Amino acid sequence: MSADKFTRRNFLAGVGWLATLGTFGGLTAASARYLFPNVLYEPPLEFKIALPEEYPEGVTFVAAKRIFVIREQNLIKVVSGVCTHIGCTIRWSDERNRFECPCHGTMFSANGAVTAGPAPKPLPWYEVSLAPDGRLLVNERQIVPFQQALTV
Amino acid sequence: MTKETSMLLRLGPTLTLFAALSLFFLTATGSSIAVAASSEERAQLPLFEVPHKPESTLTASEQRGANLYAYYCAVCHGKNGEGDGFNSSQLSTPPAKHDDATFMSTFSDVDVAKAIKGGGPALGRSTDMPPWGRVLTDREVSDLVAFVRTLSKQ
Amino acid sequence: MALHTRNETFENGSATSGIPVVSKWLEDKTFGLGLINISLFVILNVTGILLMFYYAADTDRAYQDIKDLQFVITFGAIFRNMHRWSAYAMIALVFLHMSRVFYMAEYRRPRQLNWVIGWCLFLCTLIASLTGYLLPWDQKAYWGMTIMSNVMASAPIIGEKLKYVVLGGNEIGQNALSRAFDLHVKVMPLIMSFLIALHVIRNRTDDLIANPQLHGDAEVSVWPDIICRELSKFFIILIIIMVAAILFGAPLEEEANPSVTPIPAKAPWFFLGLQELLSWGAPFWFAIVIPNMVLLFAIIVPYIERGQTGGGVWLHPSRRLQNILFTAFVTVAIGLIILGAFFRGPGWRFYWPWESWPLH
Amino acid sequence: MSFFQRIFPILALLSFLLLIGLVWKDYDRPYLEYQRKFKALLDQKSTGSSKPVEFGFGYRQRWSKELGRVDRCETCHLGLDDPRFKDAPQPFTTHPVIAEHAYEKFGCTECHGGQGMATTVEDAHGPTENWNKALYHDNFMENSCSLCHGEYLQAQAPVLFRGQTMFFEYGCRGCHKADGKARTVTGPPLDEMSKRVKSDWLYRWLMGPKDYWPQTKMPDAKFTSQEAADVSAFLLQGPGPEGQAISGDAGPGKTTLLESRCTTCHTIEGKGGKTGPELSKVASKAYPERLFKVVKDPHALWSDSKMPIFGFADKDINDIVTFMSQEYMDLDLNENEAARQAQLVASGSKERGKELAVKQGCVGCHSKIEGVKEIGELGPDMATFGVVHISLLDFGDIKVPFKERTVPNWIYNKIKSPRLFKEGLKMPDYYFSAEEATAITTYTLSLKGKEVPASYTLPLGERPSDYAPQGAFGKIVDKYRCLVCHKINGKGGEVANDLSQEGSRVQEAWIKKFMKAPDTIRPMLEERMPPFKILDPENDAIFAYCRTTLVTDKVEDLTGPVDKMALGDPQIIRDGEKLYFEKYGCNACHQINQKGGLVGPDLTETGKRLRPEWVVYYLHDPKAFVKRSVEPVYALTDKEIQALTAFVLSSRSSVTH
Repeated sequence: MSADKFTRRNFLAGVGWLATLGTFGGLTAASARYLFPNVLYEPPLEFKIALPEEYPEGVTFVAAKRIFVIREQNLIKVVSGVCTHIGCTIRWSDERNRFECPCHGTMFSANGAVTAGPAPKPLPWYEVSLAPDGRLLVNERQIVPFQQALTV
Repeated sequence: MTKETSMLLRLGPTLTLFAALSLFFLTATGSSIAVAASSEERAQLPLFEVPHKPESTLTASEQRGANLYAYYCAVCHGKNGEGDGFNSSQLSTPPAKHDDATFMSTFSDVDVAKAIKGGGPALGRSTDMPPWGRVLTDREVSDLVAFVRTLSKQ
Repeated sequence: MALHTRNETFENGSATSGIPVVSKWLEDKTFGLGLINISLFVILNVTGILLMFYYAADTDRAYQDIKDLQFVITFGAIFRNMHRWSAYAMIALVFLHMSRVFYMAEYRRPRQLNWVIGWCLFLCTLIASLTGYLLPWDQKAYWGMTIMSNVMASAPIIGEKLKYVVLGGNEIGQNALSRAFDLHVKVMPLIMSFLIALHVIRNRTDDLIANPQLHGDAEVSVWPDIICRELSKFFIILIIIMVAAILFGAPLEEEANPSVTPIPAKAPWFFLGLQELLSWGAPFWFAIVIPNMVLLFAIIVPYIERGQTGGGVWLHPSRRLQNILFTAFVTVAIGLIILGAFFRGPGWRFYWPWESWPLH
Repeated sequence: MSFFQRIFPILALLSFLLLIGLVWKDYDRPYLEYQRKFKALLDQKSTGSSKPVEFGFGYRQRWSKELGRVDRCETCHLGLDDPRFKDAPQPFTTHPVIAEHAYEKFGCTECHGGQGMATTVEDAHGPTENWNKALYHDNFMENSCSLCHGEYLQAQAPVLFRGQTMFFEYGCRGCHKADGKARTVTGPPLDEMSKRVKSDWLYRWLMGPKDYWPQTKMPDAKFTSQEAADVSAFLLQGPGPEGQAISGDAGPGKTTLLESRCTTCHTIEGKGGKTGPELSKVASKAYPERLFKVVKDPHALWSDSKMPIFGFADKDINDIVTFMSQEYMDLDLNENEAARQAQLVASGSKERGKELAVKQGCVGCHSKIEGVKEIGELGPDMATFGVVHISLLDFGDIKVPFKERTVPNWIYNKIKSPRLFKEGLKMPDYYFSAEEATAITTYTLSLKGKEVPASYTLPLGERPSDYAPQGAFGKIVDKYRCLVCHKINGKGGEVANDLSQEGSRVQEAWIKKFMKAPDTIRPMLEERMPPFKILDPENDAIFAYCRTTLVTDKVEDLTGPVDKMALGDPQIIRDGEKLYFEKYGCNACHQINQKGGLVGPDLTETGKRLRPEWVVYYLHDPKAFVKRSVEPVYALTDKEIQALTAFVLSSRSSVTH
């Protein structure tokens, strides 16, 4: 029974259906890959901000990029200004020495750890380096521990 | 055989009609043919020129040095550093000859820069060479040194 | 167990089968053109939807999106080429499909309505192609649209209003692009899908009305036969479109520039016939009256035709007059397009194809 | 087994193979080749360094929302700001340092042109079917500077600035509108030509202006001989020269002429300035009566002529004109040739001449051609010619490869040889050199009429001042044309020194004596101030104006402290002399009693010439007043300045070296 089953015709038909599957599968895969854009029309995640000298001692908020630049003598650290809860922009209060989120009352310590409120994760610290032309280069793709700082 | 021939027979009228119509098209509109003027090739035509960047052997900084040399130094040291500038005849000590390789090889780049910045006295030479330190920036001085070196290479 | 021949389907009793058919091989071939058009329609829709992910109908962004498809989006260029070439193929093949139906006189009772639906589908294809042509917002699109809208405007009473509605204003601008986009991606596919469905259903039911006992005995197993047949035809057209997409890039001219008119401004190829007609006389008569007359005549042919013989057979001798008339119509149509495409230069003057156009 | 069932598997396989072809066609992009080469270079260059080398394949894009520009040039130009790739081969070399034009803000194509969206070399660089704005050639790069920095970029964009000045000096603006700029009429008026020039000269001039005077700005209209005769006939309608015959004696004429230093503006036997026409052959050009009028009152004949009114007595003018008509003949002009030309002009047709004058557009530069009313601009409007569409430019019968069919190339060739493209073009030929043509092309390309967002505009050029002295001083400046050579408050020529602060600089007695008999102060300059016959009231008016307006507080405030400096004390003068000669070697550039260098001004008469406050102010920082001064800066102490000032002011008598 199985012998005649495996005749040349069935084999060809089988190959045919396999190839059909290959073609349509391939086209679907191509369409899926097509949906992932290769270039983004968004502000880049790695960007240059001003010269180190322009940032005074303490905490400076860079509104355009929603980040905080924190400076202690010659150490510079950059932390995200976006609350990890829902994404509101947090504010720094000097008196209480902490970050406060206006939306749901989350509090972050100076090291970005969550001290109160619904935020699930601490604030991410970004890697800072010096660009060839002397300006600070912030890389939002690279999350670093809060102790790591750039000496200027 | 007859079927094919009869078939052709019957197809004949359709085909002839097709040919007639297309001919009609060509003649009807052919009348408005615009004979494009045939322009004979003009031999003595000056060729279409593509602007090219003038080949200068100097690098960018040497070129900047050359401009500064022409403005500040050539009046005494001469256009190509032969020491025959317009003012050279008036000086008590003749100006240094920058195109003299042996003479120039006795000075390192640092010496030349010092001479430009501090003037003659900086190298213990005559005050006829004024100090340009407060007139030229460091980059301009290094450009000048680079250019002066090229003078003794030709 | 051979399938029934098409003759039995169409003989409807008045067989004058004495006269031999054109040729044995051609006898009742239909080349599956209907099915191929549907597969083209499927390809068009799939690639169209994919293109819509990246295309925004905004006059400042449209051209750049097309360039993005061409340069930076993976498979972007391929899908765009497939979309463009299947659109061209569909226009040509719908035209061939209609000629085949006419030459085999399959428009007779009870299929007259199907013939009318067929013509509406052809018009929808043209409208879809024209609106699709405008979307890349390049020079060809802009000036093609200018010609079309001015032709519409030449209609006496409703002309200006029609142009005003089609462009959404007096100028070809953002409104024109948005309307063309909506027509192209929402209205036309909807109408065409509905009409195609109607067309196919009518096609099947008309066969049964004509010969009630037709399908009685032939149990044709759907699975291997019909699916294989349709899939093969689908593959044929898919292969052609893929080859075209790989070898030839879809044309794209400079960005639309209202201040620079390309010399000469030519409409897309399938409207060149109309543009050629347009150049022969007053736009109203030559670009509106004549084409619409031909259209109406073609639609009502089934209703006014007296002779009922020779159905289901290519160029049946009993229909010599209809064949000659239709051949004339086809020749004129194709001749106008070729004339407009290759023989017309600046100022729409006549130039031989090998002649160089004097630009100034 | 129907036909379709048999071919179905073949079709399916074929479509699968095509699918693979599809994927390969889409994957195999030219930029990957460049990125692989770059990665190899990167690995090789960073073998030593500790940092792991991470290089991601894929597109690089700079997107500027404000400019609405997307530039993907860095997909292949990868080593732009990495110093290690300084001398790597293109496309990986680093970008030359250009002030602070950061790529994120500007992208590349805003200045370089080309197609930013493209990721293949042909599409990005060269002109293609659907993108004809090709990459700007290195020579024309500076045209993009004007987008953000506006005009008059003398220091920042020299080529562009030179093109801009030439565009107006050579009369392009006479025929071509340009971006709302005032029209310039650069040539002299052509009224009463028959009273002015000889017909054979006019014929030779029209046949080739540069043969007569190589530095002329008049272009060559390439007339045939008959056309030149016709135009001359048209221009020379009207009566011959009138006014009393000129008779003076050449001897004194020669001396006054040489004393008047005409070579400051005119060239005589190849030597002298280029401001005025060449004089060695003027006798065979103009009638003596006309020369008399020109020397006596040039402004009556041509209101904005650059020639000053010397104020000679009629007798002197007679002598000069007699000398000129005897000496300055065109020696290599053979008589019968001249006669033939005069005959040709006499027989020329005036109507044809007028037609030609109108067609050729003489009215673009010359006014008052009688019978030809002002037709205004004849050439195409240049306001947005920098971004003209390529299809509007006619390359004529010339076979130009597609790669070179770009707007800059067309403009460059049109300027360099205007009638290159085909027969019957009108634009006259200026015989520009390659540099001149490049400069004007760069300026024409900068006329884009394009607006840049406010945050990008940073005007850098210093607009020319519109200083126009009024009243008595204004009339004197206009009479003697001081602003042709001197610059006052930013307005005027660069030939002589800047008079903006003359009031604080010179003493009254000296300036009044100098104006009457100017002698040499700066030996290095060829140009010398011509000795105008200045009237006393004019002299007083000049000094009064200088003393009240052309002053600077930086000097006036020094009068107090300077009075306290005992400038007459001989001991201080001797210290000054020691500093002058031994310490600072000022004698290398300055002369006292004919001894010393010729670079700087002669210091013998400084005591009578300069005000002490000025010397003190100048010694503090020579660049404060003259930015491009060649004098070195010594940062002298106050004591040294006091000593040097004391010595310089008394130098004539107190020098011992």
